[in-house]
Amino acid sequence: MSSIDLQTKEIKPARNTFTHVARHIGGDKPASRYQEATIGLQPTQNFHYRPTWDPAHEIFDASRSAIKLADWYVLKDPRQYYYANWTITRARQHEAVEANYSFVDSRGLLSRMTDEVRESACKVLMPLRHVAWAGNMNNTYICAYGYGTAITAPCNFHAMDHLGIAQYLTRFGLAVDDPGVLDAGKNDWLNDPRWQVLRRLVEDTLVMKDPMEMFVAQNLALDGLLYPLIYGSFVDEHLTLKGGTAVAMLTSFMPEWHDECARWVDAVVKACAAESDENKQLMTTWIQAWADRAQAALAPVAEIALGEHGQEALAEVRTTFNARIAKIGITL
Amino acid sequence: MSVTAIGAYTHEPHDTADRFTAPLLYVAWDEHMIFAAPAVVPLSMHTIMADVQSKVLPKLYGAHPEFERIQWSQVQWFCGDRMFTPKPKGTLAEHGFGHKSVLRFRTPGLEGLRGSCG
Amino acid sequence: MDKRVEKKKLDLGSRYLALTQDLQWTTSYQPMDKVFPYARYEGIRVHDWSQWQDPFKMTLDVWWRQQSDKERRLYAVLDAFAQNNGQIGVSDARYVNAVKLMLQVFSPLKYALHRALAHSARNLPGDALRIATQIQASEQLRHAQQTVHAASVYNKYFNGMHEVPRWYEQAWYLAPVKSFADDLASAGPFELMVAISFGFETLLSDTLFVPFMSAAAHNGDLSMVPAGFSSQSDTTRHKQAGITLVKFLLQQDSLNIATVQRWVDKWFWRSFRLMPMVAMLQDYMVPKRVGSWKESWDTYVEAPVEALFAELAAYGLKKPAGWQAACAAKDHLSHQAWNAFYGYGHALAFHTWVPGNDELEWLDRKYPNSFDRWYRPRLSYYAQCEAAGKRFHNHALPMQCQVCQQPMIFTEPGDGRWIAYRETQHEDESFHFCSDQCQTIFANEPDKYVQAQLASHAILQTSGSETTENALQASIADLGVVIGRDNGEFHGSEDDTNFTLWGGGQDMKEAQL
Amino acid sequence: MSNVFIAFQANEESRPLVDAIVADNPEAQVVYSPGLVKIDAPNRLVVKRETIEEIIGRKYDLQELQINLVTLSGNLDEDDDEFVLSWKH
Repeated sequence: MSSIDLQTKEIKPARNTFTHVARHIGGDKPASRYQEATIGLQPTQNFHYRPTWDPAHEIFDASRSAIKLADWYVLKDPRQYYYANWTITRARQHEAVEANYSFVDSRGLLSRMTDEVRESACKVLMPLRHVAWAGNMNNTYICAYGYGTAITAPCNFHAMDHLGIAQYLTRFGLAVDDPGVLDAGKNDWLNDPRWQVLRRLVEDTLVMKDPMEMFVAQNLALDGLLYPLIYGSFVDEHLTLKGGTAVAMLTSFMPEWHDECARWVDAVVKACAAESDENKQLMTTWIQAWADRAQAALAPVAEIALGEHGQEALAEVRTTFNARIAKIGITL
Repeated sequence: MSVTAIGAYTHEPHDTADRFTAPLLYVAWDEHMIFAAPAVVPLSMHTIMADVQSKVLPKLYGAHPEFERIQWSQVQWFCGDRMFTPKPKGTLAEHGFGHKSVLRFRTPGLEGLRGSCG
Repeated sequence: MDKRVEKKKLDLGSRYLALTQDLQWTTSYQPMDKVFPYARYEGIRVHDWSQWQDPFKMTLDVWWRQQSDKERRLYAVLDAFAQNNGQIGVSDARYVNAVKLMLQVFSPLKYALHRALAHSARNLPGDALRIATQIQASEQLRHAQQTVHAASVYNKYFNGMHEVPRWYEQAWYLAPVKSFADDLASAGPFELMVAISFGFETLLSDTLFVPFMSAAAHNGDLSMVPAGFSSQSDTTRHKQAGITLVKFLLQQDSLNIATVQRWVDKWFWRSFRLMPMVAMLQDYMVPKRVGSWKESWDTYVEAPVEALFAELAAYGLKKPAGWQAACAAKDHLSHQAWNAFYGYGHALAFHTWVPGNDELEWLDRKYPNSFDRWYRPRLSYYAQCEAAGKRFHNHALPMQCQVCQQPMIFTEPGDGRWIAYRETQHEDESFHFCSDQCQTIFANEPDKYVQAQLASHAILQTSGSETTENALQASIADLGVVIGRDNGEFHGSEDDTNFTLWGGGQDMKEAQL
Repeated sequence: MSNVFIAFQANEESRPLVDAIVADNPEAQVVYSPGLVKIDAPNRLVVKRETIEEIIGRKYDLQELQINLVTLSGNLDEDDDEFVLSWKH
């Protein structure tokens, strides 16, 4: 045998992926990092102790939700996020935000904005810091008490995203005004009657128990109406026309983020509904109820933002939302 | 003390005697830790000590090179911490054993591989 | 007011406060007690949440930037490792068993921490702490996932890694880890913060992620090492959070002191009872040695913990109740663990072996007080049996501690002769423990620990048989572990022969020449 | 008197950090092991932004040091200019 033969040693893999992953993806074939980092990560049985905070359930317990799925790993994230690619995506988006801040700064765009635009932007955006905070709380809740890593991991990322948004809004406020603007926003959130319907809704979501209903209420119904209304109708259309391009630039993360996440949210709802008529019925009821409530809660906010055109804009947003739901296969 | 919990927090133990085909006896040969931990064996408490010595222990420890050198008359027996003198015809129950008791025996002069308790 | 003045950049501290505080409000449409339903039942009193701040002052923009920077580097290394068949570049295929343990133990453990922290991160009623906890929860998921990714390439070529979730849930020898994780997850939001950030991460996590990782680097593992170091940089923040949290709780109300002390006692010991595996990783499972477990303990546990508690004394906190016993165990821990795992080698999902002669000499040098006296004779005996073609197996079902669920392999503190037995009668039932500390933990919360599903007992309940001879091995086989391929003796195993066939370890050997 | 310590991954990026720490902390002891560089100092150790900037010849944000940080012991106090580890007893 020549020495060259000795060099060519065949290094053959014994398997392409983990057995539990192979079971889910239809056989032993190369699996993605998303699949290997997600499927089967959460333990499902043999829990030693009942939670002291919820002795009626196991630590991880699918019965915390009324949604029933034979396999909770059908709730795939089309973005295929695991921590690394999620955080890399967000860092890239953050670089864009920084670039926008630099641009706005270097061109003096903020100082060219009228007081009216600045005040209007703050009036609408500052109370939303608190809405984003609740989104953070609620998605952390789903991460803690939801079932299966396929839903709980992206909810963790989504919670952090909401916190990022709360901090972006804070930074925006500090960039365009003095720190008192944060207090003013909080004061409106707590006391201005026009924010109270929304605050009531938000506080009601904070005490919900079913993690999947919370997913629908927060991520689909509320955010699904709020983001298009605020960052579409108000910031991108209304403020931009009035010379508030800087506001759009400094909040560009939010609409981009919402578009991205909507695909995931829809996939989750669709997969739940596809499993059974019972699930579909539940989803339909939840979406209907929470979207109606969210729309009603956003009505006075739309008025703060868009004045007399507020209701029209909100109605348009709702029509688009209903079309989105129809695409999932749910008729309201 | 009781568990600090948000509501009532009491649970059945998982290993009461009724859940096994026979009560559980823990068995250990002191100073012989190639058998790293005491063994769990389901064993009727009516088993007599002579059978424990001649049937149960050889199965568990017969592989040890010192086992055949044991002088059974010299062996010290313990039920938990309590030393006792076994009656060959006496049952485990009669010697105070019950579900989840520990039976230990010590063999003076035999202290494991090269005296290492191995 | 003129809003057009140029704004000065906020300093780090002010920026952190502005971005972190005051997002929360006192709810009025729903009572605060419903929004934070778990804030009170543990009896912790907090009067002013603003007194707690993240020592690293982390905000999300900075976090995303930093973490993505770490991840880009890490995954570039993992990609390169996979592309270049890095798995055959490790020192020796025995090393891969360390990767198996990392995957079997630490990925699930980190995952459990992730979910448990999410529970705290939703329920702690202070903004700053909750945010730091959320970041921590997220990073624990990072660590769980990157451990899987780092092991992924090894899994393709080596056995003992292919079905970890089932093994973690049910394998008898992983029960101490699962019971630890379940204990955490069933605790309230305050206790589990003290448990994770302080008990586990502050007091003990360095031993695994610093000296062991350094040893792994020495063995050519360019996959797990960057993941380990990278994750420990996150943990450094968690540790600081843990220390400041404990101080904060102690300062907020003197009535908290007794509770925090009890948690510190409990979770130090619970964490310490995970250390046998870490200890044997370092002393037995890395073929090329850097330092011993005992040295790691001295450098990364004993010295910093003594320093830390000298400071905490002013806050009314004493060293954990098990501190002396834990320090006394440093001469014995790794040897007792490897001795047990070697004996139960037919019922694991990794390989075991008797160290080579030069390794035995190394162990003797590192453990002059204990190795030759107690442990070398056992290893020599195993080697002798093996040479005679009759590898030693311990077929017995092990008696386990009711609390930590470790097999009862531990001797009395500082001694190598007598196995420690502790027993408690509770409601006419006997319960057994490996140590004073586990017995105390039980005494404090018996209704929690009577629930434990001890693996040896569960095996007897399901098999229902009176013969226990092969029960332990059968229980592992039921979980998809292939007997002899995934476990048993390393020498002559498929891992061993493949590695040799692939020319594995050559680079290392050449480098040494 | 107890030691504080800080450890970094041993790589090119850590080198100026280690140099800066040694320059600013005369009592610091540097210990190298595979993949790792650990620096011990009695009671207190300071990392100064200015010193690092002098060494690398560019602006430096102290939060960057977390990229290669592996572990530390001691209480941390951080602002824009200094990253200080200390024991207070």
